[in-house]
Amino acid sequence: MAGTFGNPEVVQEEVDILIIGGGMAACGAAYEIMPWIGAAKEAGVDITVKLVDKAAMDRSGAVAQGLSAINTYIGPNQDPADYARMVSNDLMGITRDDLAYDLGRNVDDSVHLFEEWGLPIWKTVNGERFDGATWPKEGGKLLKDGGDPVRSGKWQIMINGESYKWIVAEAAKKALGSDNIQERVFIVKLVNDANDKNRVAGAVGFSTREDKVYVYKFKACLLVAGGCVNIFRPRSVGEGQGRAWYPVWNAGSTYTMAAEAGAELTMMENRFVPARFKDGYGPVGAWFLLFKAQATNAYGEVYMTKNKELLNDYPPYGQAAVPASCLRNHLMLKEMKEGRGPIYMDTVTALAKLRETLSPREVKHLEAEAWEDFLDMCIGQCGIWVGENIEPEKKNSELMPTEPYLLGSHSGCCGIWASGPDDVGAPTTEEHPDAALIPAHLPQGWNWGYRSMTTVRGLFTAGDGVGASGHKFSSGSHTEGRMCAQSMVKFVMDNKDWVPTLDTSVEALVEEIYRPVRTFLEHKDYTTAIDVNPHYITPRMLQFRLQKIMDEYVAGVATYYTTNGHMLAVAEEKLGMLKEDAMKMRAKDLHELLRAWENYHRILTAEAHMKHIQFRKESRYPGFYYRMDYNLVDEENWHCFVNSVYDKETKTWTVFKRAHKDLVDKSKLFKPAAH
Amino acid sequence: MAGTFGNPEVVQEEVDILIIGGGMAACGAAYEIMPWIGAAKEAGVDITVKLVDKAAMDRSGAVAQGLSAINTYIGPNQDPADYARMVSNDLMGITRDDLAYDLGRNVDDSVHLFEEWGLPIWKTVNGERFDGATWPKEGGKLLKDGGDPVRSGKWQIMINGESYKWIVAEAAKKALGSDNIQERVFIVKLVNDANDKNRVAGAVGFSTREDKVYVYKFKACLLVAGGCVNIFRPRSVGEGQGRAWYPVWNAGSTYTMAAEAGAELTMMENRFVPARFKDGYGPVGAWFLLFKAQATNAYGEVYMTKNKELLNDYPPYGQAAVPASCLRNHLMLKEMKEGRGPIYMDTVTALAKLRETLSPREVKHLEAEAWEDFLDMCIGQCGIWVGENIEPEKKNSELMPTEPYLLGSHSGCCGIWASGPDDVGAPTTEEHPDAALIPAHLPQGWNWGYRSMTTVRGLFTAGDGVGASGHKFSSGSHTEGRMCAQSMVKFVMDNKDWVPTLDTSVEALVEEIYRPVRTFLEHKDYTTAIDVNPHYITPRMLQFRLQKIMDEYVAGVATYYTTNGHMLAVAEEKLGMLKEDAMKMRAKDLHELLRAWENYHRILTAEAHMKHIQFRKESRYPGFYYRMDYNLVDEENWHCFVNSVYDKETKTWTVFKRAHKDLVDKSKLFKPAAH
Amino acid sequence: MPTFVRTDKCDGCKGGDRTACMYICPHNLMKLDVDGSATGHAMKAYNQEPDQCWECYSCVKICPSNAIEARHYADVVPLGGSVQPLRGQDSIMWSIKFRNGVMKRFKFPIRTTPEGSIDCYGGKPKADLANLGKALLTRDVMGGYRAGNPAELICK
Amino acid sequence: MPTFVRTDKCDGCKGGDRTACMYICPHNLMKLDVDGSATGHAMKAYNQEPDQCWECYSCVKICPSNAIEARHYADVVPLGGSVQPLRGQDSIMWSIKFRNGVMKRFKFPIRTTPEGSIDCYGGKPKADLANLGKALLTRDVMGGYRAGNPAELICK
Ligand SMILES: Cc1cc2c(cc1C)N(S(=O)(=O)O)[C@@H]1C(=O)NC(=O)N=C1N2C[C@H](O)[C@H](O)[C@H](O)COP(=O)(O)OP(=O)(O)OC[C@H]1O[C@@H](n2cnc3c(N)ncnc32)[C@H](O)[C@@H]1O
Ligand SMILES: Cc1cc2c(cc1C)N(S(=O)(=O)O)[C@@H]1C(=O)NC(=O)N=C1N2C[C@H](O)[C@H](O)[C@H](O)COP(=O)(O)OP(=O)(O)OC[C@H]1O[C@@H](n2cnc3c(N)ncnc32)[C@H](O)[C@@H]1O
Ligand SMILES: Nc1ncnc2c1ncn2[C@@H]1O[C@H](COP(=O)(O)O)[C@@H](O)[C@H]1O
Ligand SMILES: Nc1ncnc2c1ncn2[C@@H]1O[C@H](COP(=O)(O)O)[C@@H](O)[C@H]1O
Ligand SMILES: Nc1ncnc2c1ncn2[C@@H]1O[C@H](COP(=O)(O)O)[C@@H](O)[C@H]1O
Ligand code: SF4
Ligand code: SF4
Ligand code: SF4
Ligand code: SF4
Ligand code: NA
Repeated sequence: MAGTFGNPEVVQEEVDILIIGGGMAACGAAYEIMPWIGAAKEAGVDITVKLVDKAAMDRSGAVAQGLSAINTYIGPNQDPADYARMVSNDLMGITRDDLAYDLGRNVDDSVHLFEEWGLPIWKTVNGERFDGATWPKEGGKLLKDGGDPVRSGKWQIMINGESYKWIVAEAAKKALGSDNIQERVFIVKLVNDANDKNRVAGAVGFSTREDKVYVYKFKACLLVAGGCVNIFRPRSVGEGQGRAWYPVWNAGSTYTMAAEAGAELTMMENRFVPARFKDGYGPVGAWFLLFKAQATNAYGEVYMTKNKELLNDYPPYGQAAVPASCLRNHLMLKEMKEGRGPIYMDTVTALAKLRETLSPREVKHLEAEAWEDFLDMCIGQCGIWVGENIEPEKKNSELMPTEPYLLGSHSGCCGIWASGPDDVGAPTTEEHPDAALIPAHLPQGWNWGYRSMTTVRGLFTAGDGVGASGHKFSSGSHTEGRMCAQSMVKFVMDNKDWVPTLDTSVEALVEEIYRPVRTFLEHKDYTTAIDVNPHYITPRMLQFRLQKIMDEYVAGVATYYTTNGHMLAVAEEKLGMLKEDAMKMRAKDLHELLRAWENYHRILTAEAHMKHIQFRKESRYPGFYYRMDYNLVDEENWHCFVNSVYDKETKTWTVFKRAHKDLVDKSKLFKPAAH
Repeated sequence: MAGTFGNPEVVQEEVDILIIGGGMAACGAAYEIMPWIGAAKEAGVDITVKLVDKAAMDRSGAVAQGLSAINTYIGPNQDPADYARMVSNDLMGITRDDLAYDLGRNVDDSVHLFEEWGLPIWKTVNGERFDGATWPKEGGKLLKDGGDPVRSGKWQIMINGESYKWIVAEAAKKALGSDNIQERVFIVKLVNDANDKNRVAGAVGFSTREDKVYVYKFKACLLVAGGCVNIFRPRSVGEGQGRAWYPVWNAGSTYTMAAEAGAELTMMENRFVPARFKDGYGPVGAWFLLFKAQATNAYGEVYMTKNKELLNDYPPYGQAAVPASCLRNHLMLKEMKEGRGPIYMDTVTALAKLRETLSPREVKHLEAEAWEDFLDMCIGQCGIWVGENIEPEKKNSELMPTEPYLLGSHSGCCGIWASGPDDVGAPTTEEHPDAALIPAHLPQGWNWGYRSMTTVRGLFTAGDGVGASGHKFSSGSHTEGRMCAQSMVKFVMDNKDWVPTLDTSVEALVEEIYRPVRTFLEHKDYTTAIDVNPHYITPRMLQFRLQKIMDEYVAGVATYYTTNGHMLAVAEEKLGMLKEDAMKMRAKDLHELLRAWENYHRILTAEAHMKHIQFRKESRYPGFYYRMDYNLVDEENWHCFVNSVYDKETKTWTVFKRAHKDLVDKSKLFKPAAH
Repeated sequence: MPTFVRTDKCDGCKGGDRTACMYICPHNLMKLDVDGSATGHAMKAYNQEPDQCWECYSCVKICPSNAIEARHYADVVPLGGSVQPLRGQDSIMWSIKFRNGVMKRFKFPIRTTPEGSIDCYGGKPKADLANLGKALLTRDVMGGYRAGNPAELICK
Repeated sequence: MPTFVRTDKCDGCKGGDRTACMYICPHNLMKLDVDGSATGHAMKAYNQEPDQCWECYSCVKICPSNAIEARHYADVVPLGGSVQPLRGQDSIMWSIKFRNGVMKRFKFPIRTTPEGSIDCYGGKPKADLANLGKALLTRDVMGGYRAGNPAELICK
């Protein structure tokens, strides 16, 4: 029976493997793990597993709304090395080829499963395109049987993806069984092992529906709680602030919990600032790649052409056939800053042109396709269209770079430093001038035994959790989760007699998690209005404060993404006080307790972002952010990873360099630099 | 007895003169009018007067919190012409010398009254400064007797102004008598005369405390409801959004009601973007002028020195001894845009230097003076200081240009086109190439019979209401109110047999004013949560929408104050829809009815601002806003007033030029332009 | 574009102990007002934090009474439009109304197999511990492995 | 920095029909919760719209029970400081506490005459209609008129 609001019931559970999150990566892990657990059982090792999701798996995570494309599908005609090159190129050269390559050779398998499970994937049959329910009647084939997907870009294939997550979750839930799934529990923190501080032994969270605290002990844990949204002030600040591009509910839990457990983070300076349809955050990929639309300034000038000389400032990256996402923003921002906005997606011209070249049947579908792109994954954008009377064939829509997002699976690469495959030539030692500054307890090289394990023993990650890769998207995240499933089973079998011991008492953990509740109950009657009280701060105001600091000092939209060392120093001081004040958050109910801890996770993730930007004395991602005191891409000094570890006792960061190395040849990407 | 929420009582009242507002100008009018009404009575003309304020006069308007300086005091050693020149210079040459000059010769009289009434004014006695309660013991004198005020700048004198408004209101209330004062009534609109559409006959409003609608009929009306705050997104968007620089409760009522009544507006493109202490909006005047502090970029460079070459871009204005406020911002913004922020007020150096030069007694007071500057008028800034552990002698504070404000009495000059004095050489005809585009019913020249009357018969204004002047501040606004008092008595005597007839039925007026209430009552049960309902919009969301439009398209902080014709066209379309949607505002109680109508006033004022910026094809106020498509001060084509009238039937604006003319010689302001 | 619940349509999921909308919302926004103390509408649901609504429509699509709609976020979008789905077993129908009254309707497939029909491991190989960590379970049967040209790997 | 009302200090202005804080707030924010339905604290006042508070302290200064304080706006300012006045007849006392515990106190004059003592027209001339519109009533007795050098006027 559940406790009371002031006095929660404490549920303690011991499993071998805990999966935190129920998104694409978690579903991949859940699907893949059961047969291996079965095999282990046959070999005499009983392995228990539990999946904990803050929401309901059917619609949790980034894919809740659906998607209109699978962005990572290699197909039989491209090489994993091509994929690794693309990832590297889009992320300005600093990615882990081992991770990308490994993903590239495995990802299609998940896509084939999705299709088997019922995900409708568009096909081209006899040169004409058909939606995912129609091609069977036209003689199309499954992907695994050589069917021809509708490519929007080199890597992306179109789907009817409204129920994407529902389908993927069905497989995961069926595989795991409902007894092994706990929804509506928010995990607040990992607990290190009492006997090995570089190892995880447990995790603690609370139910958002009942007065219960959950304390899990385990041997291995998959931390796949998504990326981080809403640490920067969004452009809409009233009711519309819930409309973020990436899922508003992913709050940096992955990065914060990993950091507090001692895991090494990587590339936390990276961010993604997607150019999106203004206000609704509608995706642009299909418009650019499938509908071949162009983006222009207010005067109809195509900024990618007009400003292409700017690319020469960033050799060799500017010379890539497809300039990196940040550089595309860079060229757009020039127009905005110099007062030639608004920026428009020229939907009118694009659709008119397509009408000329498509078959009559295809033309019939064209309008629906344009709408479906949004209805499948960003319904809010249709809300803008209907409210502003925008029919895309008649009126162009504005584009806008958004506030920054932190993620590792989409077009960004912040995250956790994870062990990679050992068969692709990755370095196994650290050799560079600053190698001595890497804390000694951390591994050397890029693989240390268990694929996808972090630098903390027993802690694994995937999807948005894995840093220094990116461009995995939904399919790749699923695949990474599957790879983790196997590693974790292996790890558990290798450690079958090991017993986890929490380094903190259960009482102390419960006390900590329910602190916002106790603060509220203790002080609420001090003032007549519960939202204004000198003894506490509401999670909502705390979030606004975080967003304001990040926006104004850490290169948010307020400054056109610019910052400098002085601004970062101010941010550091303000974030420090905010972290202190976070201890005074109140929770007037379980829902607010959820918001409180989400925001705590946001703060620490934001701090990591700030510390990394402070450390990297260059502007690696022009268009995503600019350090105006080092406004260049400095290949000589900064062609390297920036990694960090957090000390939860002293609450401080140690930031350091790791050497970068190419495992596939990148020169193929670049044309020679213009004069 | 009051009605019910759905069915308000209607109170109808006829007076000769209605004063709308209870701020500095209204208090000046209230004080000045009674003796003249007394004289009229002796001459056989009974004149009744009523003052209506949305708040309580003791603390209503911009001076509610107090002030630490009176910014307009001429004194015996300066000439009204010097004052008119300063006003012109700070507003980039386009002001009405007749209005400024007239104010300059009269304003000190109000200041002398304030001192008589009990306002403590600092004095210098034997070279040492004393606060307003101490100098009598030191042998100081009243200003009127030749006392020597403490000048912070050429025009500003220091006061202990916590109770400034309380004192000025006491005099006004005593003069008028409480029967002639109605507090907590918000006036929504003026009503034109049925027989003369260019004349006002009434006004209508509602009580914010009882279910009552007030319908006033009158012969003359003084519309002095202050400036306009919160049409642009403020930099803080949570709880802190109430912290605006100018009073958050002045909502453009003056401009909107005048425009809807048909009055000609002037210079609505002008705005004030004060540089202020960041986040708290603390005033900078005393710091710059009294404490002689300097503002620097993050690297300690004084931007006024470093960037002074930029002033050469704006001849002759850039060559003034004291560059205009907007140009000071312009030099600051360069540093911010190029990534050398934060900007700091170097309080540490300033206070240290002062310690060296002041007498020991003065040093003792120095710290208190610094704090009093804020405590008297901007307590919120002290809130920042205590929260961030800032002691100004130990730590510098950030400065920041704010979101734009619309006002006519402070360092801005938007407002209503008002009749000036006829003895200072003002033009009486219109002679310029575009004179034919001025709507024919409007007067020629700058004076048309009654001082301070607008172009609508019977409608007078003062303070923030009067456009094309500025730098009147508290004292000048009071003085302008006093001038109006006399003009209105004159007007009423000249029209003593005229009977006002409203052009709209009382029923229709009541229906309109209570529309948000009826909308709420009709639809509130359609959904389970009263704030989200497809049948209405909350005033709060409407305000956010307005602020977003203005911020993003009409040169708010989001774009570093830049716009262009394309962005303005988008704004025009969006504001048009917003105006339509304003008809669907809901009011769930009288408090929200207040917010509803305030926001309606904001929208129309914002629209006027946008239309004027659209019309003026230059960037007259670099640092306040930039039209990037006409990024210059174009003396040849735009050294003129931009005026407009609104047609409440068609809901459209007619914008046109009026010629500018110097009545005092401005060349004295400028040094010769550097090459 | 937060969601709203129509009082005339919501039946509180017939008093079940968890409602469909509460079950599904990824951001924990939908709440049943059991006693009416929060909204005045007992045993009906409401969005408890509209300004955190992602407009993902999960609740809209799942409500058995079609009681949930969205009013596009009022601080951004002009009033009067609506975008309303009806999600079936294999397809979804969208009714789209513009502010100016223009209407559009679209229907899209959402799934090619019956809901609940996924057979996770049917026809798949049994896991063999000898392969643990070497290959994804289904790569052979699903044909998803792309071996890659070894020559592309610099250090191998 | 919205204001808050301390439950232990507010006495609802002793049940008078208008409270001091409601009377004074220029933005209509302070409200008496007569029956406790809004706050749970009957016959005590509260700030009904904290995010519209200008922090003008009008209510703080007027409250006869010193029941109103301000908590600097939490979305901007770190917690822990306070700025609290005590306004008397002729002066105001400020107690200032920093987040780090530093304390300061200041006292400033606010008025040189007793409250309510203003004699508007005592010693002032009677208005003479012949001068109507020509000069402010008190300019001679208060000495505030600055005639100006006629040579400065270009057209005169
Ligand atoms: C939001 C979004 C995402 C995408 C796109 C558009 C939009 C609008 N686009 S397009 O832009 O290109 O249009 C893509 C597209 O079309 N195609 C594609 O393949 N991928 C796209 N993505 C990216 C993928 O969705 C993304 O890469 C993967 O989903 C990442 O997977 P993963 O790393 O597993 O994260 P998740 O969000 O799916 O799941 C997170 C889970 O964690 C839970 N959770 C979070 N915190 C928790 C806590 N503290 N305790 C317990 N549970 C806790 C969540 O509930 C969830 O289950
Ligand atoms: C807010 C503010 C203002 C100033 C300053 C700092 C700050 C932080 N500074 S520093 O920056 O330089 O520091 C100044 C300073 O130190 N010295 C100075 O002399 N003046 C300063 N001002 C300027 C003066 O205050 C200003 O010029 C005058 O007050 C203008 O007088 P007036 O035009 O009367 O406006 P008002 O705000 O006082 O009064 C408006 C009245 O209208 C009422 N009202 C509004 N709408 C109404 C409606 N619809 N119906 C009924 N009543 C309705 C209001 O309640 C009020 O009574
Ligand atoms: N202009 C573009 N050029 C090349 N790739 C793009 C472009 N826009 C989007 N993409 C890619 O298309 C996919 C979906 O894009 P988006 O909708 O922007 O998330 C991602 O893989 C993007 O990197
Ligand atoms: N590939 C790299 N990986 C990591 N750090 C690097 C790399 N290249 C240069 N650095 C760092 O850049 C700085 C200058 O290095 P160098 O120019 O090689 O002397 C040193 O701090 C190096 O550690
Ligand atoms: N740097 C400055 N130089 C000249 N005048 C100033 C300066 N700063 C403020 N002022 C004037 O001082 C008065 C009060 O300033 P503020 O506090 O900015 O409103 C106004 O008259 C301003 O125009
Ligand atoms: S799912 Fe629909 S019917 Fe059920 S409680 Fe929610 S709104 Fe009501
Ligand atoms: S639309 Fe999505 S985020 Fe909004 S209430 Fe419904 S399920 Fe929750
Ligand atoms: S003025 Fe003070 S005592 Fe009176 S109601 Fe307000 S808070 Fe309470
Ligand atoms: S501080 Fe001023 S604005 Fe805020 S509640 Fe008090 S009187 Fe009203
Ligand atoms: Na896309």
